Formats: sequence, structure tokens, C-alpha cells
Amino acid sequence: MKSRQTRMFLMDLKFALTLLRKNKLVVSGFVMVLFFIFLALFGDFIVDPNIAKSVDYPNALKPPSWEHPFGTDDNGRDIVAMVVLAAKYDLAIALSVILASIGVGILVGSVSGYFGGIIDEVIMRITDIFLAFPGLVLAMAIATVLGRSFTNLMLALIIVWWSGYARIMRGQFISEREKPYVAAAKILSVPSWRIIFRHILPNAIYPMLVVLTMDMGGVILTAAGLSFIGLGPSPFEPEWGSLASRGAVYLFQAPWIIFFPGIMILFACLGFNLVGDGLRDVLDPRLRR
Amino acid sequence: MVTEVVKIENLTKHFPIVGGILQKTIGYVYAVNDVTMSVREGETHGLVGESGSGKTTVGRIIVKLTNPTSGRIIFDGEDITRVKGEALRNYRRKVQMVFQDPYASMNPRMTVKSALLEVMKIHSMHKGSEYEYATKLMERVGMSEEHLYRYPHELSGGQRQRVVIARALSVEPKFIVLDEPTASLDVSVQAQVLDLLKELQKQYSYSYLLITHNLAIIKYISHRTTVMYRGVWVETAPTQELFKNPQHPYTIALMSAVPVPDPTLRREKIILKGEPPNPIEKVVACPFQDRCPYVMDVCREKMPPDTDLGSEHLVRCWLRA
Amino acid sequence: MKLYEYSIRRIFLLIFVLLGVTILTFYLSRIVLNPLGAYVTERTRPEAIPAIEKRLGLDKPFYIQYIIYLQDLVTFNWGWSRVAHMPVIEALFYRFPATVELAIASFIIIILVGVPLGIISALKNNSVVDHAIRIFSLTGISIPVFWLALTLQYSFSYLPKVAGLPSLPSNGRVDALLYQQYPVNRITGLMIFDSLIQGNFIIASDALLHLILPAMTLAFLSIGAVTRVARSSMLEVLRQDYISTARAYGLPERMVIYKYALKNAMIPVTTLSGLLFGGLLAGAIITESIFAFPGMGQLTVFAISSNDSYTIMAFTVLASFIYVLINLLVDIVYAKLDPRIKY
Amino acid sequence: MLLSVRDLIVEFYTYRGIVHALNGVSFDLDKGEVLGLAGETGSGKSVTAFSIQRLLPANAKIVSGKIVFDGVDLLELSEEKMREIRGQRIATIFQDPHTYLNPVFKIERQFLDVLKYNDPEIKALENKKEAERIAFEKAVEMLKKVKMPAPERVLKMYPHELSGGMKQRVLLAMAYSLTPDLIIADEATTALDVTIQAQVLEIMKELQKEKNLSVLLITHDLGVIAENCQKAAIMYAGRVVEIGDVKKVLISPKHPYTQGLLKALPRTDKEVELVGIPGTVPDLVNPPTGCAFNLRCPYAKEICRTKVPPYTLEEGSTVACYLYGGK
Repeated sequence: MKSRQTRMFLMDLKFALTLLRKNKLVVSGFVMVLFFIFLALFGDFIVDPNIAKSVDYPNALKPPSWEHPFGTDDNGRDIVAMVVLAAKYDLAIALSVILASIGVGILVGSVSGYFGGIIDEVIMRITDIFLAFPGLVLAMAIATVLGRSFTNLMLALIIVWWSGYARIMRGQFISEREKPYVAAAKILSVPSWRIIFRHILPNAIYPMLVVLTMDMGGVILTAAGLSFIGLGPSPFEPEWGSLASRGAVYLFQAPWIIFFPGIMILFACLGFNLVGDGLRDVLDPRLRR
Repeated sequence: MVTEVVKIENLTKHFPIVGGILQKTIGYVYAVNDVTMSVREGETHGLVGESGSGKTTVGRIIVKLTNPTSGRIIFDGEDITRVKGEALRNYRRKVQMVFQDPYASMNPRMTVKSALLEVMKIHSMHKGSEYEYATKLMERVGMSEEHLYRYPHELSGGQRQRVVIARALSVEPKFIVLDEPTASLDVSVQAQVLDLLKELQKQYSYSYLLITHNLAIIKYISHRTTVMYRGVWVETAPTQELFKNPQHPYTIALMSAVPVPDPTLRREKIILKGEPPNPIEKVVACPFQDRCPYVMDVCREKMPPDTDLGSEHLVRCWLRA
Repeated sequence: MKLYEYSIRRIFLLIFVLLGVTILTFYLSRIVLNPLGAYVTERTRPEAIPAIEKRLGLDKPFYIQYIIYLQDLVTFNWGWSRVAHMPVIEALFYRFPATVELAIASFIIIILVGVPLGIISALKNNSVVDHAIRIFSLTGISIPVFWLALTLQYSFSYLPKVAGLPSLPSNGRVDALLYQQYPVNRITGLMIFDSLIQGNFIIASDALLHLILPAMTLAFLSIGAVTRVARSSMLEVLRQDYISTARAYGLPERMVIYKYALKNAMIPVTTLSGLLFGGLLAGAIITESIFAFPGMGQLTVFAISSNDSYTIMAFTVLASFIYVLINLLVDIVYAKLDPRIKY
Repeated sequence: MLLSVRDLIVEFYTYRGIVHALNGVSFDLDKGEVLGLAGETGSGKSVTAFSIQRLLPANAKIVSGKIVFDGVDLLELSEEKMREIRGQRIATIFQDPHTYLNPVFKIERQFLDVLKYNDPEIKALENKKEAERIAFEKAVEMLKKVKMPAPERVLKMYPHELSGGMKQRVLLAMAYSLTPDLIIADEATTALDVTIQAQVLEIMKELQKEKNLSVLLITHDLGVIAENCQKAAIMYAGRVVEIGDVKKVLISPKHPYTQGLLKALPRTDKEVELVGIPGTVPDLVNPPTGCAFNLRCPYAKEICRTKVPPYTLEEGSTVACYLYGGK
């Protein structure tokens, strides 16, 4: 069975690759994402992580040069080094927010959508409350209340993010639960939890992959935005948004401080968005026929 | 003495329509109205009707995918209308259903093997020899061991329906509801599947409830037939008798409307006027009144009584009452 | 169900949502935050604290506190804004028109650019033009707001100014000196509208110039979303059977696309645009603060930097109320647009 | 000869590869004749219809062949000329009435637009209001012709407010209002209930007789063909394998596939023993060489596996099979 599944997976992969190969945009997206992940994983080995905590005032606000290709910031830290060191924080935020949110979303949405009735009504009214806030505003309020730190930023984003997924997952479950394969499973006495997680979930989650990929970028952007208005982590956990935020003050003297972290955010997000966009084509069942 | 495997009595199903500001029930879809029928051991009972006749709902009620508003379902002499839990599990080992669209009734992300083994595991059957049993099932429906490793999309339409049948058989049921089992198949494949069903019945004496809109299939495979219109049964008889001697005006019109692939046959067709009535209106008198060429005053006032014409032929029509 | 019944039901449900919203903000502001924060400073004598607590009702049980909180909300007694030096409600309402003006300006750009781009992209599916538009819109949704705002500010305001070229204003709503010279009476608070009806074209045009950069910033971020939805729904509609019908019955291609397909394709676009507008109205926090645009968002950023929790929470409540109301409107419009919709 | 299709080859480009949907389809249709085109899923009957109307999706290509309609090869026409043909000379009635009407426009709008662009009388009118009024009257008249109850009210409705049978009548009325020479009915009654199907077929028959129209009736239901057509063509894997007088084709079928199809068909008019055709329809991405039916044919010979059989005339039917024609 395993080998069969592997073969099936390889066939899928081959199909996906042929599709993706035809689309140069997606390939470039993949490259951007891989580069981002590479920086996040190996950043600490590429540059000395102590740079983040160092202060070198004589070298502060130096424009790009051979020695400092992206210039230096107000503490005299090399921007290249800072940008590289920051990658891991952004990847950590994006991954943990997306995974935690989709986890909650699946749990809430599946129960709500599968069972319906009163449970659904109650859960969805609660979800509606969270959806009633514009995302950034709620995150801002929560982050203010929780106080400035890396974990609090993540927490605030998870609280904002899960409700959207819960609603989508519920919709997916409602449409899937009406399909004959679910009825067939019921008649064969497959227990509810097994129907939810083994039968419906794999089918319901597949279309979500596009949203999840693209939202990786969305989380990075929102986190950066919150950092920028002063709700981000401390300067010693140099997330891209907070790096940029320090640069805003020196916009006219040292525009490079904000320029390069911003570019990094742009490319990481663009990467995820390109991949997600390509994934949409790959997952489109119409193209398979 | 023939034994009745399944008997339904005065089965009624009204789906509520919610609406209004407070989302209260503002009406009902009267899907099934007072249906009584039975399926005997080793017999195929055809349930025929057009869309909206309530035939599929009857099938779904029997396998307990939905609960009836009123009426009783009796299986092997036991009232199972309200069974739950363990009793329901036991019931569902004896009763199975095959759906119209085989592709949609299989989980697209499960191989045939895992689908079959899952069932055995849940019912703790054939411990230790699940795989052998799965192979045997596949052979029983005319497929081979290698197909066990396929995903639904790697099978043809006919093969999928065979797999779905094999899965239904895996719990060794006595009774199977077949809901338009060949409607999504091409003619050449349909014949294979119909013959498979016939063959299986001969060997293992399964009882079938065959739900279909296709009179030709009914004629080919079913022993007795009930005709439904707008949630009401209008005529029931042994199939041969029904085709020889249809009594209800609707049955007659239906039979005449079916196109026959014989260009030499010249028949006068009965073209019914109008369309089936709206299912949100309660059925109080004959449901066929608006389209019936022979409609009388009494048809608009009262439900026609069940008239026994002898040799198990029953009809509900004021003309025959 | 009739449309009006649906609307009433939605408003009915809205009350529950709004109650939920207030519970959440109450929880955040009273329980997690220290509600005394705004009233107690280092110079407050410790023995005076119980009196303040009593005055604020903090000695009562939570549910009573919540009822007081609700009462205060309904009577617009939203507390004192430390950053604005006036009651929060006054500060927010004073600044709301600026936010509205910015929202309208950027919304117009979003629709005028986003929808046509999406349709062109769909009609020229898989061509070079399509790919270019795709990159453009994906870039739009990938770009950090602050970065875009600052880059625009740097390149259209700062650089030209340094080089002695004509430049766009990047600070505030109107030139303060000019405004002193040609004052405008505040009627609606929408500066361009007010100055126009008072015949003050100098201020109107200056205010318009001040809108360009912030509106472009906001627009660029959302054009991508509109373009993508317009593109995909147009593609989806063009695949539908009824388009074949229109063609098979000899309707000209232009009519098939611009009349028959477009109306169907615009339904999801309308929904999205409504939501975007709701988001814009609820405050463009970062953009306003960078361009020193005196709307609600800017006030909020001030409040964050000086820990003014009353202002932040008041803004949160107001923003979500606006957002929810716009959502409701969008749903009703949607139901009106699509005759198939079942409520 | 009104319509003459010759050696039509159509391919679809998909990610799975090239689908050889039509592999040399040929048939003729006379004025006033009703030709039934039958076949199973994937036999290419609908693709044939869409090719004649030149409405194939973007990933399809007509590789070669001729579609001569009233002396003109449709494949050579400009898009604008083709549009006129579609509007005024060839009308199509599609399978699923639920999806073939635009859901967000009232029936009135859709019907009147069709008339305004195609009806020469209405097109000639300068006054827009007047044109609109006359078009409305004409629409009502056509709806009456298809026995639609309360046509004025129906025109003011949205498609979703009508039943399937009613929608199909609206489409019929629209099609016939164009006074075409040829009607292509692509599984026009398949989605309908039998009693409704009988109504619609009856209306189609009446209109056909009244105007002496030519009809290409595409269906998988041999019963519908037997009762409505003079000629029948059986398609398999993108080719017409047998064509001839409907009595000949259905009573004494020549091609093994036609024979198999009839033996597999359960029927209401007599007792039969069904015999299914073994195997399945070939995958048109990798069609078999030679006769496409050779893998399922009980009479398959060596030559069937290598060369595509030519057409031979056998007792009045044209058959593509090596069993006939001497060799």
C-alpha cells in the first residue's frame, strides 16, 4: 500500500512539476521561497548572530559600500547581516501563525460544519464576532493589551487569523458532508470522528493549500505592519518589520535602512503568492481531465 | 409463505423549510406521503418515479440516513424506525446502499483496498484474513486483486460501480438499496452491472430495493414494482402484471412516454400536459389530478383508496375504486 | 424569504455580533489592561486609588461593570483621550471625515484600475499582458504598506524637492499656511467637498494634491486583490454554458462579454470591493500615520506610542462597528444582485 | 444537401496529452431530414455539434475536414459571417436547461437580445422602443408556440424560477424564433423526466414538420432516435461507424458495435436477455490502432488491429467494418 501511495504521490508530483515548469512565474516564486527558508535556517551560520546585539556608533548610518553592501543602521550594525538574521523570526511567525490558525480552524470548522444544528449556530456566532473586526485593528488591540514581545505578536495574529479559516473549513465540510461518499461511510458505520478526519478532511483541506500558502505572505506583512507601528518585538529580536520601523526615522538621511528590509519582505511575500497562485492551477481539477 | 425482509408502513417524510426573520419553519417539502410497501427475501422490488417523486428519500429512510416524520420501518420482523447506537450498527450490517454516482460515493483519496479494509476493521470481521476476504470480494464482482491498489480515478465508471457494490457486500448484508445504480453508466456497461446484480442475487439471495426512473431496467430486473408520484405510491404489482395491465393513468402515461428503440413500432403516445405539482403543497387528494386526462370531481377532494385488483396488484385511483 | 426579511434578520444577528464585540473589547480593556492606567500617575496618592476605583465602578462585579461599559458606549461616554486632550468620542468623530475622504479617494482608484485590469487579464488569458498584470497584482498584495508609503514619499516628495523640481505634498491634509489664508468652514468635515461648495478652489485643489500619495498607497495594496478576483470570476463565467448559448444564438462577441459575462463576473467583485471599502473606512492606520494624515488611524498610532488604552479600545470598537455595518450592506447588495441567492 | 460533414478531425490539448476527440467524422443531412446521432460518452457526438457551430473551447482545434452548410464551408468563414449563420441559420438546443440560461438576466432580456440581433424585421427598425415592443410580441408568440403557459409572465422571470421543462421550452422558443434551416439538438431532452421529454419532443416534431426543418438530433437514447428520426448514425470513439435509414440501423444493425449496443439495451417493449459489451471505451489520448472497436469486438481480425476500416455500403447502410465489402 505504501509503495502504491508513494507512486501515486510521485505521479502527482510529476504532474505538478510539468504544470509548474510551464509557468516561469511559479518557478521564480519557488526560488524566492526557498531562498527565504534557506536564510531562516542557516542565517545564524552565515553571519555572526552577535551582530544583532552589538553597537558600533562610529559606523552608524553608513551608506552602502563594499564593506557594507546595504549600509549600516543607527547602531552601526551591518544591514546585510541584520536582514539575514531577521529571516528566521519572520519564518517562525508565518509558520506558527498559519499552522496554529489552521489547526484551530479545522477543529472549529469541522465540528461546526459536520454536526450542524445548535453546535454550529453557537460556534459560528462566536466566529462572527472575531470576523467583525478588521484584521489589523484587532491584532493591534490585542498586541497593545498583551504587551510588546515576539510571542505576544504571534498570539495576537493567531487570535485574528483562525476565524477566517474556521469559516472556510465549515463551508468545505458542509459541502463535503452532502456527498455520497460520506453517506456511504455512514451506512458502513464508520464512526463520526473517522469520517471527519479520515474521509472529509483530506478532501476539504486540499483546496485550502492555495489560501494557506498565500497567507504565509499575509502574516509576514501584517506582522511587519504591527512592528512598524511599535507593537513588534524588541530590537534584539530583529524581525524585518521592526528593522524597517527603526529606519523610518532616518528615512531622509539613511533611506537604505528601510529599503532593504522592505525589499526582503516584498520578495518573501511575492514568493509565497506566486507559488500559491501556481498551486491554484495545479489543484484545479478541470485541468486534470 | 414468503418472508418479508423489509416492510415500511405509512412512511412519511416532510422536510421543513425554514425562513423568515426568526428562521422558523414556514412550510414543508412534502417529499414522501404515506408510503407502504415491502421487499421479500431474494426479491428485487422496483421503485419507479420521476424526479421529485420521493423515491430516493424512501431509500435513504430505509438505510437510516434520514429519519421519517412518521411511519414505521420493519426489518426481519423488528421495528427499527428509531434504533440508535449499537443496534443501528447491527442493522447496518444487514442493510446496505449503492448510490447513483460511483465516483462521488468513493473517497477520492482512498485506494480500493483501504476502503474495503476499513469496513472490515470497523465491524471487526475476518480478523487476520482481511486481505484474502477483500480479494474474494473483488473476484465476486468480476474484478481482480490488482484493482485493490487503485484509486477511484484510476478505474472506469463500470469498475467503480463494481467496487462500490463489493464494498456494500463486504458486511454481508441481506438487503441492499440500489439508488439508480446504473444511471451514470453507458448502456454497454450498464448491462454488465445489471447482470452482475442479478447473478449475485441468484447466488446469495440478496433482496434489492431498486430505485430508478428507467422503466426498462425495472422490467429487466425487478420482480415487483411500485410506482410513485409526488411522494405517493399510486400503483404496485408484480412487474410482469404491471407491464401487461397497467391501471393507474400515470403508470399508463409513463409507459407510453418511454421511447422504444424499435422504429417499426407505431404507437399513439399519451402526452401528459403540465408538470408535476410543487412539493411544498400538502397532498390531500389525488396528486395526479392536474395532469390526469380522466380527472373527476372526487379526485380533487379525496385521496383515492387502496384498491386491490387481485394477484397482488394494488392501485390508488378513483377510476378503479 | 423576501429581501427585506433577510435584511431584518441580518440586522437582528448583527446585534449579537456587536454585543460579542463589546464583550471582547470589555475583556481586553478592563480585565487584561489596567483600567486605572489613564487616571493614575506616579503622583497619585495610594490612598486615593480606591476612590478612583469606586468612581469608575471597578469595585462592582464584572457583569455590572460590563453593563456600565455598555451604557457608556451607548451614551457616547467613551472616556478621555490622553493623546487628543479631549473626550475620545469627540476626537474620533472630528477625525472620521478625513478617513472617509481618504477611503473614497483610494476606493475610486482601486475600482477604476483594478476591474479593467482583471478583465483584460481574463480576456487575454495566458498572454504576456496577462502575466504582466498577474505580476503587478501579486506585487501589490506582497508589498509592505509602510515600505510603499515611505518609498512613494521619498521619491515623489523628498527627492524632487531636493532636486528643486515640483513635488507632491506628503504631509497632512492641506497646506497649513494656505489654509490660514483661505479658511474653509467645516460643514461635513470632508475638506474637498466643503471647500468646493464654498467655492474655495484653492484649498480644494491643495487638498486633492495631499490626497494623491496616501490614496495611491492604499490603492496599490488593494488593486491586486480586485484584479485577481475580477480575472478569475471572468474566466469562470466565460467557461459557463450560458455563454455558449449567447454565442450559439448569434449575439455579437462584444455583447456576450461586456453585457452577459460582465454582469455575472461583477457579483464577486462587488462583494470584495464592499469589504475593501469597509476595511478602508475602518482606518488606514499605517498609511495615515506615515503621511501625517489627520484621520482616526493616525490618532490610534499616537495612542499606541503613548499607551493611551481608552483611545485604542474606542477606535477598535468604532472600527469594528463600521466594518460590520459595511459587511451587512455588502451582503444585502449581493442578495439583490444575484437573483438565485437563497437566504 | 443542406449539411455535409467530411473527414472532420478535432483534437483537444490537455495536460494529459492530445485527446483525439474526432477522427474523421463524415455524414450528410438533407433538407427536411431528421438525423439521429447516437453514441456513448466520449464518442464525440457533442464535439461534432460544437464543431458545426464553431463553438469549441479554446483548447480544441479542428485539424482538418470540411463542414459544408448550404454550399459554404463553415470552417472557411470569418467570425462575423459565422455569427450570422449561428444566429440566423443554425440553432442549437443544449443538454442542460439549468446551465444554458444566464442566471442574472430575466428571460425577457435574453430572448429580446437574441431577436434584436438576428431577426431581420426587428433589426431593420430604427426606433429602439418600437423594436423592443415588436420583439416582445414575437417572443410571446414563440413561447405560445412551444405551449408555454402564461408566456408574458414567464418573460418577466429569472431562469431559476422556472422548472427544467419550462427552461428547455424557453430555449426551444429562442432557437425556433430565429427561423433557422438547421436545428442541432444536443441531448436536448436528456436532463428531463420522461413525461416532460415526451412533451418537448412532441413540440420539436410539430415545429420541424411546420417549417420542414432539418434536425441533427444528438442523443445516447436509441429509443429517442427510433421515434423521431429518419436516419441514424452511430458514433464510436470519434467516428461514425454506421449510418443509414433508421429502420435498417436499428432493426438489422451491421456494425458489431451497433449490434452490441442493441443487445445491451434493456427495453420495455419486449423481454430480452441483456449482453453487455466487454471492456470499456478506449482512452482517446492513446486510441488503439486500426478500428477503435477492435479490442471489444467479437469478430476482430488481424487487419482490424492495423488499419482503419473504410466505409462500405451494405444493404442500404454505410458501415465502417471489415466484415463487409468483400475484403
